[in-house]
Amino acid sequence: MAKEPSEQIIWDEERGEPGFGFIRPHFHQEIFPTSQIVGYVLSLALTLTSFLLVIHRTFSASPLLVAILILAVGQAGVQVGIFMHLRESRGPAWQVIPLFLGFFIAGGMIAMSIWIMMFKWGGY
Amino acid sequence: MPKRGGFFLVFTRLQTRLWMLVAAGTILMPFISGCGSHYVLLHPAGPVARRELDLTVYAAVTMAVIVAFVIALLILTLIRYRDRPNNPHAYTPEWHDHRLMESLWLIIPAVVLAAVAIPTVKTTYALARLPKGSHPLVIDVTSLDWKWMFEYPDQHIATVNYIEIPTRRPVLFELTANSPMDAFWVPELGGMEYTMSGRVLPLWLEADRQGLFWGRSAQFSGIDFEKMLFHVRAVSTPSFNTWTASIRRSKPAMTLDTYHRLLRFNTVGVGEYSSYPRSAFPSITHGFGLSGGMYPVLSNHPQKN
Amino acid sequence: MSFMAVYLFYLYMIHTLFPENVRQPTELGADVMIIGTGIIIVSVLTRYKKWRWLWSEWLTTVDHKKIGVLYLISALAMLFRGGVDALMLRTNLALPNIQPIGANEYNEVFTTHGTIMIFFMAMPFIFALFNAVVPLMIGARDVAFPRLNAISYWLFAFGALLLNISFVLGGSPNAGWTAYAPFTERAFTPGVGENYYFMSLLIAGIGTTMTGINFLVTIIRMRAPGMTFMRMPLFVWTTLTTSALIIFAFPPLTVALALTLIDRLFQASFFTLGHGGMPMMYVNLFWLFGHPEVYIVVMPAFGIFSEVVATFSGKQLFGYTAMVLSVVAIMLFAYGTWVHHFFTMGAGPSVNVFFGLSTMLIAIPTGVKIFNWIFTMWGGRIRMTVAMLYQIAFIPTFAIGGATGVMFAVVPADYQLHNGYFLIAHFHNVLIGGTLFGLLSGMHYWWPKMFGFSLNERLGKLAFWLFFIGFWITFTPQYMLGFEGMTRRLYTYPLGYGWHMLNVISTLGAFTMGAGFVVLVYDIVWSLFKMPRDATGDPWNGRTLEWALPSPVPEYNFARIPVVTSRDMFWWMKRHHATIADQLKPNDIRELDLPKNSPVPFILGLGFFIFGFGMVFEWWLLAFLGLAIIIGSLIYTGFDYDEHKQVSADEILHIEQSLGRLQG
Amino acid sequence: MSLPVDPKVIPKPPVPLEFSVKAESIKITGFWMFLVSDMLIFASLFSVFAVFRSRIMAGPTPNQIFHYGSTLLETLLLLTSSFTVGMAIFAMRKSHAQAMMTWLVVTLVLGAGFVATEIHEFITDVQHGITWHVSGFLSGFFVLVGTHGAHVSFGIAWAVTLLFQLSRRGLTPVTTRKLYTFSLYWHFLDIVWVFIFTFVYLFGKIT
Repeated sequence: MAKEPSEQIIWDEERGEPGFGFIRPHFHQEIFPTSQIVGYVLSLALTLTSFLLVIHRTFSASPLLVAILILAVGQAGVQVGIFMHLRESRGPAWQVIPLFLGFFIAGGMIAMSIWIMMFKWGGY
Repeated sequence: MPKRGGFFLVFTRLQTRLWMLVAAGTILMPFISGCGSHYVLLHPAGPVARRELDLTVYAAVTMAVIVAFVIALLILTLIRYRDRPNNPHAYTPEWHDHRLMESLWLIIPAVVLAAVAIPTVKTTYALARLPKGSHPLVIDVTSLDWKWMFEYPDQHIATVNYIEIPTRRPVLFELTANSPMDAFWVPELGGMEYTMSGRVLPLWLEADRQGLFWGRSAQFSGIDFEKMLFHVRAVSTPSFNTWTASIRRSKPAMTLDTYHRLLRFNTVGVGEYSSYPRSAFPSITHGFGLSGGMYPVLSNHPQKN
Repeated sequence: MSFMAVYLFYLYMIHTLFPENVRQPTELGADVMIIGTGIIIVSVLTRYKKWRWLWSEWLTTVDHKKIGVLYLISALAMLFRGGVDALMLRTNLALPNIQPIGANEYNEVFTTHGTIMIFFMAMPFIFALFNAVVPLMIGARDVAFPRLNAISYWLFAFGALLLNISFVLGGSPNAGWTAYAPFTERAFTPGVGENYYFMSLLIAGIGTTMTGINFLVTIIRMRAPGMTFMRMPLFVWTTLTTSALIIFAFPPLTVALALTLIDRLFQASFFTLGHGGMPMMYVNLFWLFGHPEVYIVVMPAFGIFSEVVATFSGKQLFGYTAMVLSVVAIMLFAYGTWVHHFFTMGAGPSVNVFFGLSTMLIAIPTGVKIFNWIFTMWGGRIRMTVAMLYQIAFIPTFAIGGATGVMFAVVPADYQLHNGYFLIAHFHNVLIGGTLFGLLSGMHYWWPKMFGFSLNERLGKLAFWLFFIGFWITFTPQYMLGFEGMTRRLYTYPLGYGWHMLNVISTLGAFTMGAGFVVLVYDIVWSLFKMPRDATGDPWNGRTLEWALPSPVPEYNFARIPVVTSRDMFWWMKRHHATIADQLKPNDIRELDLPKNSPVPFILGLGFFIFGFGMVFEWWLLAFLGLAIIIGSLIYTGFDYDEHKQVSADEILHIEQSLGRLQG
Repeated sequence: MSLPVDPKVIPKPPVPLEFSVKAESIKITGFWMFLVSDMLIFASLFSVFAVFRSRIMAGPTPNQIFHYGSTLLETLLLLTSSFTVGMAIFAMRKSHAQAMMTWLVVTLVLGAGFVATEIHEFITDVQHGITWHVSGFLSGFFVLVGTHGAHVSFGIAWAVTLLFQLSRRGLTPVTTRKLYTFSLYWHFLDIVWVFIFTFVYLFGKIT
């Protein structure tokens, strides 16, 4: 693959764009799989919490919905942040932007669809 | 190209202009006659259609101002900066930035759009509600393949492809369908709304002059959708009462059997019925109790609960 | 003779396999055309022994430039098909109560007209231009995933084929290009026509999504050194935003289509009338895709115009930053406006007002762009080439289309104008005036880069004027018909409405546009044989990197990847007398890895076609065969590590020397 | 044709094997984009399910058909498999090919357990006449959960082909890249499952 030295220098380092803010690349390099184990424990804890909350009917319906929603988002955060190595990339971790845009649009899509399909015509 | 004589040049130009005039005349003729009675949207017969027309015209004029400005600017640019020898206007290949102008054409469209947006919001909410203190005539509309069925729950009569309404009294149409989606539209009275099975949508219209108006489905629903035509006759309140009375007196009753015949995929003419089996039809006032037709589980519909 | 024999055999087969399919005269005509064209192509290929050439040079190619050419040819063919459809529609409506084609055929024709024009004309045309120039503009050797690119093309091509054979095998879809449920459910459209629609769009949609991913990654990761985001040509920017829109917008379409197909084939209850189905959700999902789709097809046109206007005004693009911000803003806002396609579904005043306002909001960045284009011309030297004529025609046309679009955002006005001819005129105004003018402009502009010769300017101008004048003659009457209450999708109308006068004029305009298309095709054929080859590679005095290359571009694009130091890089080089030949030295040239041709994309596409065909007719065995081919080719690619071929430095040296691009 | 520039030689950070070749690292970016698009597929299905949730009609209610025990089991299986595939990547980074293969096989077994449980549930449902024909709610449920299950099944098949490639070719930039993208896919499915678990099963329990 390494055929063009001129390309290797500049092109490889992503045109000298080291990334900034949340798209700065970062590689997970560990000796012991601490983060994996922490992530596993966290994910189990989050799931079991939401399950137990629902089984024992800790709150009334609406706060309960909010609570398990938050737990699910937290779980997604654990998976994306710890297991999926979100910011691993050569050069800026561009995938972060479409990913979060995707989260935003997906959430909007679901919420808006529910809102539209309620047909609250009002006034009658 | 050899240079032609002056007279000939003038003649050619004249000729060209004549031709252009003829062409323009041919094209423009129907446009000039544009305010004929065929333009149903321009001749509203009720307050709803009138408000919608007013807003349409307002938006169109507002937008036309911007469009006219853009076109004028474009023509000016093209005249000034065409690539021709000895063009006296300055050539500035590096000029690519002007903060003030850029913010100007960000702000001006925003202001114009706000001017359109505010009446839009007002009118939308206004048209969503019946006028205060009015006692609307309720008509339940069901679109079938490919015909319209109307029921007057208070008058206990039903019609097909034809309705009569009193003038100067809001009419509340409760729209539903026992067919694929259609759109209920009487252009001279006001805007359309979809009719959808399993859902009842309200729409109010009002006629403030007497007349015969056509309405049709505006949503494609199959092979004979073109024939989904109905007529609305707006009459004075006394003649409306006479009409309902005469239908109750002289027309046959609609039975479930009649209704099932209406459900077939065909077109029919006008029909008038002195009564209809109430429990058999979707309507807000009486809930859903339909047994035949295409949605047998409607008895469970949340609308009822 | 052989033709007749084949045709009779074909008719026999059709009547045996599809006995319910009654042959209409127009369908027979289409049969004759398809079979005839097929026989001509096959015999020409055999006569000149071109089969191997076709296979190795075109069917298995992964070169983005060749794929661009394939897309362009497909798009023009589909433009022809969709255009003929349009003429049939207009003929049927020319006078009251005449019916050259019957109601059912009219329904089929307007459905395929819409579907083909949006999905199988506009989209591949866009991808043709993406493929032809985007990697060149950013200084890349190819797209990020060349083989995936070929797969995208073949999925599109076989999807298009599936839709097109519907007219002769089993019946076309006839429920409109939007295919609203519940009308598309089995209860109301029992034939296979709608299956064709859903299946072909699903297949083509997968290809489109992959193209979106491909170009997004290409632009993010493959830019030449120094090509920062704010130095990218605007066409690259619009490609970026379009690709992002595709990635976000096609999934809802895929889901909507798949769910309806599941309803039709496997009796689920999503959009049916019984069992708690909710057809309104189909409409919602469809427009969740459909509105961004409008921007998917129009944003590349914005990009093309930004390139064309800068080149032919000899001037830097005015307000580059504002242009970039506005395309990004349009991309984001595009997701928040979809309900304006169904205000009359009655989701309530609050919903309607929200989406009406968001629709108006999106007009602001669009307005910014129009002013920036005009001010790019201001102070320039405008050359009236064909590409520029389309650009100039675009500005007023699109401004008017946008203005009428704002009228639809005015909810009460929408209640009267929705589903009428005013709507038809509006979206044709935007789609022809925006997208088609843009694509034709781009085609004329980049044609010399793609093929190595320019199109004839005189013929091009004739075609342009026919298009432009024909366009306004067609659609101005339609705006007025909207006010006369004519609704869309009517196959005929009685005399009493007074619609006939305007309809006659509109039909005349449509035929004028048809004449424009004929001239365009003649232009292409004439130029193919008669126009001088382009020796410089820069016929328009261009500004961006693709013009720095010879035309047609060698397979490896850049013998050495350029280093970008400025916006409008090539323009900058020309101004600073940094000629190409000065820069490239023999020892700069290295051996290169290039993607190798592969039969997988074609076979994968074929597999999808067989699968789709089996699904359409519910011939499960055939569907399983197609599925097996798909899975087999996927596994084959997984184990295929031999994706590259090497081009030696000598070979490149030789090519560059013969093009006169080498110093010494 | 290039112009002289100052080739800023930035000290190269230690890059794992799967990122060491530019072309392969681009494929990882591409796979992220695919995941975003797939996420929108699931978002569309979620919005369908959310709208259809109350359209039970004559069919069973969520509480009647959901078995919380097996759902919890499925969740635990998938969460654990997410952890094991994470461990496989960890081992891959450490160039422990054998450990990596083992973790991958464990992942596959867990995934197969998940799919088996789900198929078992579906078959039980269908045997009781609970099909997607019955109601809008069931249509939404089966297609949403079924799409996820199909994704998992596809992932398993994909990983089996990866096992062959890994055992034949060892750790190269290409094979490690493939495994890395597989792990992304697998974690992504885990996230989707968490939302299914929450919005389909737990919501069904609450309302």
